[in-house]
Amino acid sequence: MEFKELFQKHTLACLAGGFVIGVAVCGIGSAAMAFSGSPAFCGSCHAMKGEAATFAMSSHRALECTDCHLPHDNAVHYMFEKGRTGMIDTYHEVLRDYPANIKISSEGRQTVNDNCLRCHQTTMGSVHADVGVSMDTGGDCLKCHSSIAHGSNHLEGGIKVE
Amino acid sequence: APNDTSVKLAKIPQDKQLGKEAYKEAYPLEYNSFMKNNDTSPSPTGYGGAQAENSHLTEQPEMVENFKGYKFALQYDDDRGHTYAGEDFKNTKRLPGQKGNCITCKSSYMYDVYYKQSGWDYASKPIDEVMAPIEDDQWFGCSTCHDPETMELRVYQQGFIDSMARRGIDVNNASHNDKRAYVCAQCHNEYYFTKEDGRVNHPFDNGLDAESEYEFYQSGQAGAFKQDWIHADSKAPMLKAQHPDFETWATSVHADAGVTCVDCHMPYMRENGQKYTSHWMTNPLKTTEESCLKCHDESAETLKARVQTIGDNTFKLQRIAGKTVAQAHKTIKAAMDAGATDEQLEEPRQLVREAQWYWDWVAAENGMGFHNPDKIMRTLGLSIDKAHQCIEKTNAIMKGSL
Amino acid sequence: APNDTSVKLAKIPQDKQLGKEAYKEAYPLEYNSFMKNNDTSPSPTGYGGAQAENSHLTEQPEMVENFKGYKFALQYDDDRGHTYAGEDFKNTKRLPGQKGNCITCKSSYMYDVYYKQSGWDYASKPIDEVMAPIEDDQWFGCSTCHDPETMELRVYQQGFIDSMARRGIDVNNASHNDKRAYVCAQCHNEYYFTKEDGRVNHPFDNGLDAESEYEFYQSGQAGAFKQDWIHADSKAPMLKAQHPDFETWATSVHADAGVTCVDCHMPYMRENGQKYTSHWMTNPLKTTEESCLKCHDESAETLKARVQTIGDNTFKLQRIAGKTVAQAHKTIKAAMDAGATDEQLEEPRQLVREAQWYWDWVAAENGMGFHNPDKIMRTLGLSIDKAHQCIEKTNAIMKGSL
Ligand code: HEC
Ligand code: HEC
Ligand code: HEC
Ligand code: HEC
Ligand code: HEC
Ligand code: HEC
Ligand code: HEC
Ligand code: HEC
Ligand code: HEC
Ligand code: HEC
Ligand code: HEC
Ligand code: HEC
Ligand code: HEC
Ligand code: HEC
Ligand SMILES: [Ca+2]
Ligand SMILES: [Ca+2]
Repeated sequence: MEFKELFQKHTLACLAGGFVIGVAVCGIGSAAMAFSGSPAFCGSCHAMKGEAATFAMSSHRALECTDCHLPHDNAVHYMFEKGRTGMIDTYHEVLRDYPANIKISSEGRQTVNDNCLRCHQTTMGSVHADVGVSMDTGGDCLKCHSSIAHGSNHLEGGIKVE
Repeated sequence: APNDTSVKLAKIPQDKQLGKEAYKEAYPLEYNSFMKNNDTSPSPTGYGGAQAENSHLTEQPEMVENFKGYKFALQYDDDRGHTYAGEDFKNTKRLPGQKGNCITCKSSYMYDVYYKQSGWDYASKPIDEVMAPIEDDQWFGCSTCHDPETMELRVYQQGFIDSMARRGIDVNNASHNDKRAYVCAQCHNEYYFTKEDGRVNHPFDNGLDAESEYEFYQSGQAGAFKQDWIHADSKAPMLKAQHPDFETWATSVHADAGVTCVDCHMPYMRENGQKYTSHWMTNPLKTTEESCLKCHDESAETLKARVQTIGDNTFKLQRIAGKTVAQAHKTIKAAMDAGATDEQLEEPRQLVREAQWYWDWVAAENGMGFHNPDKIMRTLGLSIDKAHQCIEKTNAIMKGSL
Repeated sequence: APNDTSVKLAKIPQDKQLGKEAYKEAYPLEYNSFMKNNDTSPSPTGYGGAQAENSHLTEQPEMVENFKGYKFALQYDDDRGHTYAGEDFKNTKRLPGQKGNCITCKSSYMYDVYYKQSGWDYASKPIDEVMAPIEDDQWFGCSTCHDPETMELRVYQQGFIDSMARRGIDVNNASHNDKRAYVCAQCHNEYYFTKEDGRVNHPFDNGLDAESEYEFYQSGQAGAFKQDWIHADSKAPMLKAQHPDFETWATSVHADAGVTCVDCHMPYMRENGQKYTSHWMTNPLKTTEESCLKCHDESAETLKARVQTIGDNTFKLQRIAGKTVAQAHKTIKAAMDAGATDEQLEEPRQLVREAQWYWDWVAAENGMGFHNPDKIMRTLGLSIDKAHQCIEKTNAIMKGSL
């Protein structure tokens, strides 16, 4: 577990480094940029396998993960969040200290919700949906559609004894 | 924008705001779906439904005994769609002799005309006088739930507003989601008319379950109001429970998850890629796909079967409770016939009052258990126990006195 | 990198397969979590729990009356972790005089040694003889659920296999998901010992609820078995219900959705990124994050509060039912003391038998209603009604004969 020790000793430095590398890698080219938001890339982590698998069976499977999980209000915000969340994900993946059950955070939920509305504004045009003002309206998409991307059956299949 | 097809707020002429007709052109999807409330198809579970003359009294004959001496023994039907609210009201055999307070939950006329003029005054005037000016189209129109100027939801039934305020809740500053429950809750709840000025009030102060509401009536919190009637057989002072749909839902799993009446009974529907709110407030199993399946992954069949099971379990106990209560009234009557005194029968009469309250709380509720299974079943268990206690107590008295 | 969703199969020496020790090194995550079954912390809801001497008889004294004349009045504790199965069994005051069939659900010794040798023969031998050779580590080891050669789940309790076969279900050809319930269900169910050869059998033929199982015993489907004991006070022929956890779960919302015992009681955990199945089969509210939140969006607090509410509602009716049953036994006894004949008391005794069966079905079940709220509450409602009917019938007889 040298990685773990390294991380624990130099957490800050590693994070800053990770951030820079993240942004740099992402900046290398639009191909890399696109790949690093794709189901194939995100799903390459153990922690993401379940979500990638369920997503692949959803009505939205043609989308990129980042279409929902990163803010799309402007490019700077997008890049910043991409670096920031990518850093956190990498940190926990390396430490392997993430919980058995990863649950989306309330900020994460808000981001996703904004993205629903980004694509489906027209659909919601005639009903009460003050998104952005508060999630406490018809605009709380996840109240009714939380299983749209990853199903709601989280049964994961067994652990194999080989 | 040219492609913007979103609904535009329409100006409804003031003199037409209480009706429905004037909204037809501006809001066709909502209007047309509201008119589906005229549908009278049976309930998918067999509980509830919307047929005329769907009589509780025929379905559960024990009710005739339990309401003996009260108007509910004359006619007591299952509720129908909102478009029938005026018609069914005017035709019910329970109407003669009632006061104006009865129209409180049948249209917004009481508010936009009477209440705005002179508060609760209408409440204690004779019903004939109060309902005379209301035109057919003015019973249960769009203004019943919407502010006609803004089309925002509105909660204006002052009895409900006051009763919620006593619980520390300002319904008009509630979240939008909560309003999607309160707009229904202002009518779909247990109420009584105060003896003092006939206004509508709700026994919510101690909590939203049958026991807390019973305590409200027992403790004098209802002021001079003590009973709805004296039972013809047992001479017990009885309470009538009315549709505690709000109270039942309020502590349910669905309420916990922020799921309101509107989410199930008025699901979003689609037309031309746009959503609108269905205004056919009916049994949601008639629209399972839209009402349930967005949140639930189970199949429509599985969900329906579950609602049916809960309903069957509830109805099984409801019948046992209702029949035992009926027997309790008859047992007290037999004791009276055999010479038991009012003093001796004091406790049995309290017991049958309480037992019937619990039974009626469920029988009058409209979800047949589904809105909150374990709460409803607990209430029925208490009813069965109290009704039998009444019978045993009465028999013990008789044994002594024979 | 280690594959975080697989484990390497280890060869366990044949003579060590029944114990746990030999598995320790090969499967440390599973072994260590299994050892957490030694934990004795209290239940988050106050129902259940795992403390030694957590006596049902002290918590609900009406049980002493209801089990009068039977071993359950001597000692009847709440269940503890699987690691205590041998110890608690050997120490229970209910043990003296029992037969070998008792060990059927306490380890796989009965199967791997006795059953493989000579079928159900062990069932009717004296318990002391049958349990003598079982070493401490051999009570409830890994082989209780796993085939030690392959570590696959196994269902081998022949009584359960046969009883399910009569329902048309071949448990060993079931889906993997179903096996995740059957592996528990083979023990956590209602059973009786046949009079014919003492084997374990289950009253599942007519259905998986209390009424159907009662009908099984009433109709002669249990062969020569008619009762577990004669009640000391009422002299009624009584049945003891045992932990119908499987039957309760089997028709629940969770079962409908394919959620098995294992999903809640043995959730997936992670250690250093390695995923494993928790082997601490305890109250899932001790692991709400992993047990519930993987499927539910509500907060842990909301979910716990809901389980608590269901438990409180259930316990309220369970106590009423239990106490009324106790009173029924005493009422019959009073009638006997006053000279009532066996013929007169035939019907009351049938009523108390049935009432107690319904009550016990719930009292012996381990989810305090949560596993299936409305089914459990219906059963309690029936119990309350039948127990009172018994009292009323008996009093009516006495009134006639006094
Ligand atoms: C169409 C929108 C959408 C797309 C595309 C999408 N997700 Fe999600 N994701 C969601 C929503 C909605 C939730 C919240 C689910 C809930 O509340 O149960 C979520 C939750 C998650 C979570 C947290 C798990 C949880 O249950 O809270 C992870 C991890 C995740 N997504 C990863 C991914 C990955 C990896 C991809 C691509 C393979 C992806 N998502 C694609 C909408 C999306
Ligand atoms: C390096 C491995 C790795 C990669 C690549 C990865 N993730 Fe994750 N992700 C994780 C881990 C580990 C966590 C859990 C973090 C924690 O413990 O909070 C996580 C958590 C999440 C969450 C829940 C976070 C929250 O708190 O709301 C979302 C959503 C998510 N990932 C989406 C994505 C998306 C989208 C991508 C691709 C752009 C992605 N992940 C790529 C490892 C990864
Ligand atoms: C980047 C654009 C985009 C985002 C972000 C997005 N969607 Fe969609 N959504 C689509 C497209 C395109 C379709 C049509 C897919 C099809 O029919 O194959 C669709 C279809 C749907 C449908 C109808 C199909 C079905 O499965 O019922 C629903 C409902 C829906 N989206 C809800 C959501 C919600 C809720 C979110 C946020 C969690 C979301 N969408 C995020 C583009 C998006
Ligand atoms: C109260 C429940 C509820 C909420 C909140 C909700 N929806 Fe829906 N949604 C529904 C229902 C019900 C339907 C199905 C309507 C139908 O099929 O007629 C639906 C359908 C859709 C569709 C499918 C349209 C199609 O063409 O198939 C999209 C897209 C959608 N919703 C997006 C959203 C978005 C975006 C939000 C949040 C801004 C949202 N929904 C909030 C209940 C809800
Ligand atoms: C606090 C609101 C409220 C008040 C006050 C009220 N009702 Fe109702 N009424 C309802 C609701 C809600 C329903 C539909 C639910 C139901 O029937 O359980 C209903 C249904 C009815 C029905 C149709 C079903 C049936 O019972 O046969 C009639 C008739 C009726 N009411 C008459 C009256 C009369 C007469 C009065 C005055 C004594 C009255 N209502 C006072 C709320 C109210
Ligand atoms: C019993 C209550 C009730 C009645 C009566 C009622 N509405 Fe509504 N209406 C609602 C609710 C609830 C909503 C959803 C509002 C929200 O979520 O903000 C709604 C929403 C609407 C909307 C907004 C667009 C949409 O579809 O969500 C319009 C327009 C509307 N109603 C028109 C009407 C018209 C026209 C009538 C009479 C024919 C009417 N309503 C009668 C309760 C009612
Ligand atoms: C002004 C009082 C009032 C309000 C507000 C109100 N209701 Fe009603 N509701 C009634 C009355 C009265 C009836 C019975 C009408 C009859 O039987 O003629 C009724 C009947 C019903 C029925 C039975 C329909 C059937 O098919 O059997 C349902 C369902 C219902 N209401 C749901 C709702 C919902 C949901 C809301 C809120 C969106 C709501 N109600 C708001 C008074 C009201
Ligand atoms: C989770 C969904 C859900 C919610 C939330 C809900 N209901 Fe219902 N309701 C149902 C179902 C399903 C039925 C039909 C039960 C049956 O058929 O056995 C029903 C039945 C009814 C009926 C009787 C309809 C008939 O056929 O006579 C009324 C009235 C009613 N509900 C009012 C309300 C009110 C008022 C609220 C909020 C305070 C509410 N409901 C909340 C699902 C819901
Ligand atoms: C807006 C979301 C939403 C809608 C709409 C909804 N439900 Fe639910 N339902 C839930 C949630 C959340 C729970 C609590 C359990 C959970 O977290 O999954 C639940 C629980 C249930 C349960 C188990 C609880 C019990 O009392 O047995 C049943 C059955 C159920 N719903 C049926 C229905 C039916 C039938 C409808 C339509 C008439 C419906 N639901 C509409 C979200 C919803
Ligand atoms: C959906 C989750 C869930 C499922 C599925 C489930 N249980 Fe439970 N079980 C619980 C909860 C929660 C409790 C604790 C209830 C309480 O504390 O009031 C519990 C309690 C128990 C207890 C008592 C624990 C104690 O503290 O004494 C036993 C034994 C039990 N369950 C066995 C089973 C069996 C066997 C099955 C399958 C046939 C099963 N459970 C299925 C959630 C579940
Ligand atoms: C071989 C029979 C047998 C099998 C198989 C079995 N159990 Fe048990 N279970 C028992 C016995 C016996 C006890 C009580 C032990 C004691 O009290 O000493 C018990 C106790 C429990 C408890 C109470 C623990 C506590 O903390 O109070 C739970 C929960 C439980 N079992 C769940 C399960 C689950 C889940 C499964 C399947 C994965 C299962 N059991 C399989 C026999 C069995
Ligand atoms: C069909 C399986 C089965 C059989 C046969 C069985 N048990 Fe159990 N036993 C269990 C299960 C499951 C539990 C844990 C659940 C509970 O206690 O409700 C348990 C728990 C116990 C406990 C601990 C809790 C308590 O009741 O005090 C004792 C002691 C016990 N059994 C003794 C016995 C004796 C003695 C016999 C024979 C008369 C016997 N068992 C037969 C399955 C069985
Ligand atoms: C009461 C039943 C029971 C007992 C006793 C039990 N297990 Fe398990 N075990 C299970 C179940 C259920 C699974 C999940 C299997 C599946 O879904 O395929 C499992 C899975 C496993 C796995 C597969 C990897 C994993 O974590 O899912 C291993 C290895 C394992 N158990 C080892 C052991 C060991 C070692 C012991 C004894 C210390 C033991 N088990 C005792 C029920 C049990
Ligand atoms: C593998 C998925 C899964 C797991 C694990 C799970 N549930 Fe559920 N739960 C469901 C589903 C599915 C429903 C049915 C309603 C729905 O469709 O959302 C439900 C319904 C419920 C309900 C409403 C039904 C009722 O009886 O009142 C409660 C409360 C609940 N679950 C609590 C829990 C608790 C507490 C746990 C953990 C001990 C748990 N659940 C574990 C999937 C799950
Ligand atoms: Ca109706
Ligand atoms: Ca226990």
